[in-house]
Amino acid sequence: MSILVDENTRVVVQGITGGEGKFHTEQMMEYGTNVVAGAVPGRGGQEVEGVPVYDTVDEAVEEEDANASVVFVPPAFAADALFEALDTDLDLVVAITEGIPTQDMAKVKKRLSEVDTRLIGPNCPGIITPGEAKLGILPGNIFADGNVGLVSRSGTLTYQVVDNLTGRGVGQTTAIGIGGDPIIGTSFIDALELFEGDEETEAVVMCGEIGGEDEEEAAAYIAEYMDTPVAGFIAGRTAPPGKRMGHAGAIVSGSGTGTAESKIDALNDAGVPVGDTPEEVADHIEDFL
Amino acid sequence: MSILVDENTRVVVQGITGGEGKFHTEQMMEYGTNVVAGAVPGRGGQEVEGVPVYDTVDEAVEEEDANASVVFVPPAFAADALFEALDTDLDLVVAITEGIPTQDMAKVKKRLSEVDTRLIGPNCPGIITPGEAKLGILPGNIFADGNVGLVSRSGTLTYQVVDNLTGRGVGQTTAIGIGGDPIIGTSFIDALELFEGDEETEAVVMCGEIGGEDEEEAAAYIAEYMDTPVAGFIAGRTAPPGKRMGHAGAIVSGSGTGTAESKIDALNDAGVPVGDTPEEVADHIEDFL
Amino acid sequence: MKLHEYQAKEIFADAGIPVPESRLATSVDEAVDAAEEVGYPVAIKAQVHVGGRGKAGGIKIASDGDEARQYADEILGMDLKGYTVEQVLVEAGVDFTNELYVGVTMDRGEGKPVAMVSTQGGVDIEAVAEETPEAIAREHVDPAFGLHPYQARKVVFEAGIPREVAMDVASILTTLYDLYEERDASDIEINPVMITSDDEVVAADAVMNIDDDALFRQPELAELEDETYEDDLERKAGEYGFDYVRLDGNVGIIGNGAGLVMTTLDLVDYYGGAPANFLDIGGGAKAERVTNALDMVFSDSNVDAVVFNIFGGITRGDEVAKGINEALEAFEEIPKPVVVRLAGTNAEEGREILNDELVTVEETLEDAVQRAVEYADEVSNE
Amino acid sequence: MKLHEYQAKEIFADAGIPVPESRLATSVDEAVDAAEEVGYPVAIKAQVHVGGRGKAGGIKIASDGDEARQYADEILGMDLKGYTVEQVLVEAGVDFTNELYVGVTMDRGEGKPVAMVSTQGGVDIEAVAEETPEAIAREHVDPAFGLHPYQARKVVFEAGIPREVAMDVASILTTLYDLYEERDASDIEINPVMITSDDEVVAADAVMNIDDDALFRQPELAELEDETYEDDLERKAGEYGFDYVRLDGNVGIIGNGAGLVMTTLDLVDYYGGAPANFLDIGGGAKAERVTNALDMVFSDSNVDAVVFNIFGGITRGDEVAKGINEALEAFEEIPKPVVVRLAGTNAEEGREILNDELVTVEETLEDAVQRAVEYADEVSNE
Repeated sequence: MSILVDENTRVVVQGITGGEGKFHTEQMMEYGTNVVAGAVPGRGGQEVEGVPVYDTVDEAVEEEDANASVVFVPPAFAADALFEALDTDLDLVVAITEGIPTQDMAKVKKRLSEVDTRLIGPNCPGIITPGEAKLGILPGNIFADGNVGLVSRSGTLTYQVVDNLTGRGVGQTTAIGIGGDPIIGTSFIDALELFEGDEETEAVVMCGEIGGEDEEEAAAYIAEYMDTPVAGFIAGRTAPPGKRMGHAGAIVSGSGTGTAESKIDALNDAGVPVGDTPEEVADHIEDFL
Repeated sequence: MSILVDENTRVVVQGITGGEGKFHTEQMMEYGTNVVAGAVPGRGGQEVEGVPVYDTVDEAVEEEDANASVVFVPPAFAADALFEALDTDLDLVVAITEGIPTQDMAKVKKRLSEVDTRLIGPNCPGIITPGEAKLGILPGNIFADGNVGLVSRSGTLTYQVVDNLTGRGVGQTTAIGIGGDPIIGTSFIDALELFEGDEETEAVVMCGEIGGEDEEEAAAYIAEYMDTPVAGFIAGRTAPPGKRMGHAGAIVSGSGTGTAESKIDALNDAGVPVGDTPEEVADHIEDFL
Repeated sequence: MKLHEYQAKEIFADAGIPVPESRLATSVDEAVDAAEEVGYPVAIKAQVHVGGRGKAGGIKIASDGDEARQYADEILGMDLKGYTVEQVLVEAGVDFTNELYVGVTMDRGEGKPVAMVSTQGGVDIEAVAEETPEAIAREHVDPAFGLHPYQARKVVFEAGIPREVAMDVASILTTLYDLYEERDASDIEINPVMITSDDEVVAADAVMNIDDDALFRQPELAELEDETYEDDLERKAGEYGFDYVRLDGNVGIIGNGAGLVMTTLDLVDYYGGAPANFLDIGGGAKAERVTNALDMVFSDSNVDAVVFNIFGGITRGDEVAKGINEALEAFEEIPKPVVVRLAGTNAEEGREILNDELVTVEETLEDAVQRAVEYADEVSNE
Repeated sequence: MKLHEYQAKEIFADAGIPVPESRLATSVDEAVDAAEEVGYPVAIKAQVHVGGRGKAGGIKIASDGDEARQYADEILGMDLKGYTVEQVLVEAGVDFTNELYVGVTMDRGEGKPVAMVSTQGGVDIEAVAEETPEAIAREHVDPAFGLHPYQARKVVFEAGIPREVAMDVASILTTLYDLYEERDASDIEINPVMITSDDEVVAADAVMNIDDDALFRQPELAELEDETYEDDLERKAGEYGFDYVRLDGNVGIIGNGAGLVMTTLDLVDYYGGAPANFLDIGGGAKAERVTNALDMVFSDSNVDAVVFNIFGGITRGDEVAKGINEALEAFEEIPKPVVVRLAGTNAEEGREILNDELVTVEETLEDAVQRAVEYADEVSNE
């Protein structure tokens, strides 16, 4: 088992004719992902990597029975692409695009509350169920099939932690990068809930970072609802208050919450061991298994 | 019994300090309606007819436990007043105001779909449960307590039909004027459903008019879901196509639906007798009782 | 409120929608000058608020100065369904290969605006909607968000608009929706959007109607209102602020509330009479409004008798009665018999005030209408 | 992107929010002239992108020409938290009885904008939020609809704003929200709104920060950007387009992806070192970007050793390796020891390309960081 994506996921790539869209379509297909269509307005009738392109997501869903989308559309048009995807009956939309204006995302979030589709991202590396499907830009070769779920706000940090796991023979059920933006579709809690409900997932890694209160809220959720053991990692312990560290979300307000300390404390209080290094996180996970 | 309003309804009047608001507050209270508050921005702390005025509907609900609102706010500010009312936990909002821009009402309708509050109107005479409460501008003295429900798109036509009923000793459970605008909060079907669920209502009068397809849809609803007998009346049989007859809704497109004929046929097909005159409607109702 | 084609096109052009070059002309000489300026062939188009101008002879194509003069002369001053043509739009002819339809209106059933696109442009779109509804692609709009660009593309592709111009048409639709919202339009459409041989798109006609209830916040548009009426009676109704529709019969009808007035019309018909008009004096009418209403109905030479039907809610019977008395006392002789029926608020007081020598008072609606129909028959048979 | 007070005030004033009369001045003479024009007393306010200007001496009230000259002289050219003051706003003093706070920002937890009003204006609002959160009334906004007027009134009354000015403050808040939305602000606030003795309201300060990700559609605002940096290094980072933060330590850090770079910082600290900076070269970085990054870190004289940590997803290890070689081969002598750790896409190819004589290659993150910390210790002890 796995969560959200598997070998039956039928993917439409929005923005498939762009440089990134094309490259990662190739990568996803090479990994075995079932990419069934592309959607680019005005490009209907073309083909990319042997995949038929449609003018609208609607057509791609109609014609190719797609049930998930990956969005590589540039930031200026990305919110519109997300609204388009949310207007179909796709189960899942994964938004890779970085740099979508925050107010656009607030509107998308409002729309999201009206539909049943799940959104992952934006500004995220995507989601992978090793050996079955990857939707996004994660490097497939570092993942291995196994029993650990992973959810992370950061892309390359995810790879690092996965590398530490796979390196010692610990595989993953599904790994999700939820994205580093202030407003995202899927929260830590959403992902944890899905992992908790997945029989095959025996432990979960949660990689957080400074800024916001999502990790604190996730800790409260874990304490109350989760039986599956969770190990955590928090990036940004040494970040000075008030400075933005790359991710729009990663800014410490200096007001007590949002700091690495408050997040680590919250997780520890919830019984979640937090590694000082990615290697230590892998140690904790091995202890659980 | 009755629907939507009764002696326990606690009313806040939005726009209570205006000419109409003040006059009808007096009238409503005289009829026995429990008007507990007014809401007019900037007028908090004043009193009208002994009723305390608040700056916001929220305060009126908090302080006076109001559960229904009647809106007499002028058209330019009415949509905002409706949004305000819908943002509280009122059960019912009755919008009397005539002339609200249609696009404003489309937005209100969207908001309405997100909340549990019921809206009646706008551009309607209101709702009355004879002997218990009236919310709006209906002349209380023509109504009598009884077992007939009434729902109508038109104000004065409602009075006419009620007069014919009361004149022969047939009283009403509740009478609702749903309003003549293109976009309204409560449809015929909504009202019919409520009357169908009301044990005391033994027959229902439905007064429609040309334009739109609400009467046709109501006929389909009656045929499928209603046990309570319904008698109908349709105004505008002699209206020429393409002309607007006062009500924004009352325009015949000439396209087959929306004409008096199509509505009368639909009702007859649903087993609803349609009176040629208001007097005949009363005859039909008497037959049912 | 309706805008003229030339007014709507100015607004469209300002918003970036391509329109043909054109000039407005109010005389034949002006029209010919305008034609020379924009270059032949030109379309000479009557600017009046009636549908089907083309079929009715209100649009002609002139290929040279002589034709321009001839057609401008024919159209200016002509009677088009009751309206006199006082201005024409002289517009550069477009060499088109295809005609599309693009529009936005309110779907009252859904309570949402709807964007519509069709390849069946240049013809009566209502007929298309009736006969081949599938030829019009529709997309409902969430009014809180407005028309998303993807929706414009979706409806354009669904309608089967040729790929070469699809994105341009989607962009026109997006602009139309923005105008629809910003300007409080009730309907806005381009029929046809012409596609030229080099795949340019041009708005060859323009319809833009504004929600009357929103004119208070559209002052620039309110100023554009061209108050042309079919006749003096409708002009008077406009001045008095009545909802008034002229009909063919001889029983004048005055009432309060659209539903009740329509019912009164229906009853006149039911009892064998023919209504002369629809006249709603509205809620809460005072004496002056009553006087004005009677003035209007008496001004209609077709009227042989009048029925005055008031069911008072906000409107007070005594006020109405006073108005009726005042209006009628001003005449040496009552022009036509008047039947009055008062019910509801202060009806009794009203009936007491009414002067039986001036009017016939009836208690019920049915009696009042029957009496008025009888009077009308008598008068018309005199 | 931050706007200066004077820029934000111009935008506020254009939108109809009352602001005091003011002039911008870049020299003492200009400042004195400006003071004479607006009339005494005047506030002389440093226009720099730092918070707490007042406490830091960047705002003074001058009651005559001598004081104006003295204060302008003091403030112009002063160093305010690392920034040099190059311009001052000379503004008419407001005789106020009360100071309020009004602002709009994004509540990221809710994913919705939030409008905020407080009677505790004129002080550090973050401190108010921390110590007496109930002193700030908040109203969340549905971004599809925008801030409804009733919401503005509601939050103003909830905050306990005096009745005399409540409707004016609500109107300011409505305007602020409109600007927030139209101009893609991330934060917009007035602290304080001053209430004068005759119950007028005036925006005495103005904060407006723009969402960097939305600058592409706010070209007029993008032009207002004042690219002042604390130092040359931050300026360089701006030019190269890096996310860069300077810190106090001596281990230079370069990596790809914010989370991984932060983790590298944390590990440097964990292994007893001190990070000199945060530098994210971003995803898919090519050789030139790598060269630029090394240039930056070497330009920081505090740096004693560098750790280069790349986990390739989009970024390819061979590209990074080529960039590192190119950058280092340009030096006769490598300025500081560089430790490289490559993982992920094409990491092996990258490691093969790297020149062992120029850099130390480590396989794991932990080893790389420890090695860099050792090097830094060695260099700093030399």
